[in-house]
Amino acid sequence: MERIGYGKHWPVVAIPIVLLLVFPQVASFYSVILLTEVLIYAIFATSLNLELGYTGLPSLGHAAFFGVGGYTLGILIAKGGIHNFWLCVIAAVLASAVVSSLLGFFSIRTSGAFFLMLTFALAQFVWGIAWSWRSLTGGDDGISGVSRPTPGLTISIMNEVNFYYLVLLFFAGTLFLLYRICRSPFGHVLQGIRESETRMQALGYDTWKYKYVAFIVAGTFAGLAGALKACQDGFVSPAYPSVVTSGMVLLMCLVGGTRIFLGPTLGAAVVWVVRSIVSSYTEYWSFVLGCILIIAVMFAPQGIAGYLVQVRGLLKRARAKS
Amino acid sequence: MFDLGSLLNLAMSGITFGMILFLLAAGFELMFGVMRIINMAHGSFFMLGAYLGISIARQTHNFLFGILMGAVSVGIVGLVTERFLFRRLPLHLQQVYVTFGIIYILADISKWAWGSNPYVLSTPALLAGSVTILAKPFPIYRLVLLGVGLLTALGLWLFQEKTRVGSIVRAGVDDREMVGVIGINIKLLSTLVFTGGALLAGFAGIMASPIIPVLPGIDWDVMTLAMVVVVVGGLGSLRGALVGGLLIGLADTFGKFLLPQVGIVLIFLVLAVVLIIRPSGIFGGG
Amino acid sequence: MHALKVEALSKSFGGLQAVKNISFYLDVGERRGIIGPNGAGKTTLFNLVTGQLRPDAGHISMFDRDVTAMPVHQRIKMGLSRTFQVTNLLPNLTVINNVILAIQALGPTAFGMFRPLTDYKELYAEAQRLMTPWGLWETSDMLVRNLSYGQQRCLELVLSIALKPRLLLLDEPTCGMTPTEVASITKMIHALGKDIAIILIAHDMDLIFGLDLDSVNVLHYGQMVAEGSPQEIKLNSTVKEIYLGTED
Amino acid sequence: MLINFRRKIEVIAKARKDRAIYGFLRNLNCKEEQMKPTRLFSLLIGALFVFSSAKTVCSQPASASQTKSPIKIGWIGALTGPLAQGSAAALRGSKLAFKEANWEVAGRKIEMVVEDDAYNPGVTVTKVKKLLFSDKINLLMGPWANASGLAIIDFIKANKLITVTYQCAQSSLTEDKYTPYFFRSSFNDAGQATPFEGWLTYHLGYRKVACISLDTAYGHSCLDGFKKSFEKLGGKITQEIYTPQGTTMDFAPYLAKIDTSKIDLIYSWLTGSDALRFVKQYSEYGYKKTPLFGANMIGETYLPELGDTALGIHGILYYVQSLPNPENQRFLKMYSNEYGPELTKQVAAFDVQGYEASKLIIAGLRAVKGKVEDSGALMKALEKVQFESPRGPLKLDDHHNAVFLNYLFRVEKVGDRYQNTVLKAYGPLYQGWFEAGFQPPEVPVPGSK
Repeated sequence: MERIGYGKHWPVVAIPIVLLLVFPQVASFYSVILLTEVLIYAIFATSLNLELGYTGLPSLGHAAFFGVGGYTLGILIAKGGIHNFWLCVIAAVLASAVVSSLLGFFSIRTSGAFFLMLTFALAQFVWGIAWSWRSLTGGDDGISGVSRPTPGLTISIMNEVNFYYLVLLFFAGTLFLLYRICRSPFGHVLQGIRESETRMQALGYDTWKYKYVAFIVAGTFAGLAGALKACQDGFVSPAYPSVVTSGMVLLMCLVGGTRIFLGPTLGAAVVWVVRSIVSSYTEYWSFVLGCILIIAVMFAPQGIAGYLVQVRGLLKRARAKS
Repeated sequence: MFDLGSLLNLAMSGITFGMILFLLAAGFELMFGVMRIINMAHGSFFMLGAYLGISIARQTHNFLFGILMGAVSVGIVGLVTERFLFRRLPLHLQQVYVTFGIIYILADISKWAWGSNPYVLSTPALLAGSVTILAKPFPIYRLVLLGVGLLTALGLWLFQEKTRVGSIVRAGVDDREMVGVIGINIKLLSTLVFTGGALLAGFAGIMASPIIPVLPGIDWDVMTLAMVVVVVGGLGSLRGALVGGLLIGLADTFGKFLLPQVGIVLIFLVLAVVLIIRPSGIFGGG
Repeated sequence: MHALKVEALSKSFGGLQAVKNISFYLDVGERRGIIGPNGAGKTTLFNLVTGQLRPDAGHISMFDRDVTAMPVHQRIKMGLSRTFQVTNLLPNLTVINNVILAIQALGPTAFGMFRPLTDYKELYAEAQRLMTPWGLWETSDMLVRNLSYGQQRCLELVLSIALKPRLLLLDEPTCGMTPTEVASITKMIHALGKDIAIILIAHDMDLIFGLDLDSVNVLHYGQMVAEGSPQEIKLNSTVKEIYLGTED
Repeated sequence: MLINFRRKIEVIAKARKDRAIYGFLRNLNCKEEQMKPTRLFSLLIGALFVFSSAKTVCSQPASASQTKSPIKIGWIGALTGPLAQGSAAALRGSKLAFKEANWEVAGRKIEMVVEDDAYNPGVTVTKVKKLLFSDKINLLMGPWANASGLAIIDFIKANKLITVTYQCAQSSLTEDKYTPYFFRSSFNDAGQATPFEGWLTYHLGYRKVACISLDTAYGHSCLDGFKKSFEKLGGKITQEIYTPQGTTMDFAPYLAKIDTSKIDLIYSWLTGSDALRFVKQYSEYGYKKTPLFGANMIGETYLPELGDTALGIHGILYYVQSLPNPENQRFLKMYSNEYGPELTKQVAAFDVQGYEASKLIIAGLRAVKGKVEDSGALMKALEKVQFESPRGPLKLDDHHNAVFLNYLFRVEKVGDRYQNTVLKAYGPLYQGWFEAGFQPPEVPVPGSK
């Protein structure tokens, strides 16, 4: 387990990065837009997985921070008239960090199913605010006219391809940071807490503190994802912090595999592509997603990534035999 | 505006709404108490109960039969779910995730079967009108709902206190290991309890349908309400379900009446307050 | 100075009085056994001392400092350490990581978020030093869940030692082990530094007399029924009858 | 593909048997007997087929002589989510019009790509991008929701995508956010329809009104529009009550707020399930003495569910099913042939809005001989289009918003069936008519003797 997704698997990193870099040059315009979304959701899902997979805290309220990030950016650009990209993104990230430290304070006290319900309820609270505080958030009309400011260097990100590369940058950065965190002593403490909290306490760890920090880190990156999504849509609405979004990102983690670092990324790709494609053919797309989830939980507790790893193991073994 | 009549009227509306919430939460609490599983699909069962009950009532032109069958058929759905999905899953959290998938599936199945128009269960004539209490008319059906809710509460209490299975359930709520020790078929118990819980959810749905038309999306709303009630009341305690239900019902009613601008945030405010004072809910242990 | 001082400690669950008004103290470096039949409240006593449970009444002090209200992790920092009767490890982590988490627990590096754990060479050296004598170093890359039961019990003990404790609580370290495994555990306990105060819960007398302890307490239904040297306890009539009472 | 799946699964299943060798395989906290996945996988695949073959990418077979490339029209709406019912109705209407034209204009085949935005403006943006860049559509129909309209209006402008919406009544879209590429065959809420409701309410003699509306942007702008005219004329709005959309299980507290002794009318803009709950509880709690007005609240879709409780309620809207004009009768007949009598019973404004949006497009395309590529000419043509819609004569004003008649109606029981009966007709209404000081004249109901 420990080894899976760790170790020196540089091709696992290098090959995808090369592919991602050349993709816009070869692929169709729309698929670039789609992939941009996938990358954003990958950031979102991976951040959730710091709680879900590494600390063992199943959160059904992660969209709250996605929403806070999105709304902060949206309000700053559309209402505040601030057109400095980096300023807005940083503000969004900070805002979501603050909110997550607030909500975390209440939810971290619990664990397991209790934690799931508590995060859910608190996220609903955030959603309710987004819906009812019309003067600030525009209610269910949301905030439109969130034009993408330039990140400097006179590069316009109104162009979808440029924007894709910008998101790719954030994606790589986020995954790198989170990967380091997961492999760091701190990351191992989180895994220890997932395995047995009482044992970690008996070893002298103040587990509450570690869980709390993990929660905040996760929320912060979720905020980044939200800000990027708002940038892409040019628009923010209460759908951002809604439970449906929380469910979607949870789904991504579970389908991709929570115990493997790249699992959520994979899950984000699969779920979002399936959702986009299926929903073009039938309005019954959520049925398909439901089936995928149940099958994943029942037959691939380690998710798709888990299966891939096993298959790799089998291939190794086959080679060893011959 | 603040005369006794309208206040009483409001209070009774709140209580009747609370009764619906109680019926909903009771099943949820049962399931959690014994199986330690959060049934995310509880709202879906509620919705399904309403849809099935209404269809059956319209086919058979029999109100009571519709209500009965609505509840029972959802119970059967619960039975099937427990038997063929949960049995195979060792971890509680996995079971929770599965119920999560069930939401998506049931939502689309019922949309496919009943479309997206709202449905209302039309009550028989003698329940349709309203009676006057302190010069304020009050719908008869809500009085019926009140009675049914109280009866259910009483029934559940008797079941828990007086019957053997009930004592097991209570034991399960207190300490499931012990249940295993004293040699009770925990598998069978789980199946029974989950079926019962689903049945209650379906019952809540069909009982509510004359007041609350059923249509796609109601499953999420109801699930939210159920969760709030349960978190406020305290997980795994039927008392919690009753008190939480009534509290939220009244808070919702009077909140809307006194400060309508707060709107949807209100019940979450109540929730937040309760959690800050008592993180484990009113009757939540530990 | 006392390593541990327990005064009039009481704890009850619902109706059941698990620990009834227990008082005793433990000198620095003293080794004491606590025996008693199942349900005598031994483990509850440990949970109270380590802080997993809060007592209903009474006081606990370690090294002349009152810790009654102190959370678990702070007590550990004061030099307390324990093993669990029911094996409590980190099953999906490798053996080495289990040990390293124990070693770094009290160190400053635990909150490090950027450098990979593998960069902290000193931790690995320390881990090797701790694991090699008990043949755990060979298994260091295995997942704990794949270890044999005996190995897991052994690791349990290693983790508690890794904290460099001054007061060590061992909760039935040998329960359910084969004689050879028991022997190795006994060896480990013997090898512990003499300055470490130890309380050892045992179900069977033999272990107690196996490792020449300084004193033995006998618990029965949450009450301290006898206290004395192993020899005295052996001859104590009440103890005899308790055990005869419970053996069959 | 299925075969591949199976093989892979078998390999893994076999591998699980000898876990001893590969430690990490143990971590699958999943029991042996669970490994019958082939069945479930095929089930999933099956489901995928069933549902994807279900419907909605519809390019109908057109007449033989097809040489020119087809005209691609993207249709987007909230086919899932709280307002799915309305969107579905509009889609039926839209398709009906194209079917009537045999999916063909000036020898060019018409193809329609349907997308669902799940009532989520963010998704609307993505889907519209998909339609334009991936499906290469020439025209866009929709979106449904006001928020969705606001979300894509800049995109439409930037990409010169001619869009005809069948709903999306957000007033600013054809006012301060006006762009020549955006056409609206439905209506403009706060700038056109609801001020008329206020105006008429006043002229029917009501002075003190309690208003109840949805706590959504749509609900607020409806009430604002009403207030604009009603209060200007001298009426008094005693209470403004906003209720959350869809999530209001219980309206009793809101009703309790209404002090019937101080008002002579309740006006409501609730729709869908909220309308149902409200109207039922309004009659159960004995408020029927006070007259109740509403717009979409008592659309034909809900009448069967409302039953007697809705009798006598008045409404002000631009369409009711019982309109006697021949075009409406023809439409209903066509509708019933296409979708059957059950759905026809439920035909309400939404179906017509979808229908006439398509009619508008077809008329425009005919005018330019199907040269959809020449957007300038097409836009000019669309501006000039005038035709007889089921809801009466219809044309667009200089800001591309529909000009139409409005009707006062009442819920009545005819035989065993509930219907909205037209009492009076007014108009035609331009957007901003009230600010212009225009007095909508009463006109004969179209098709009435």
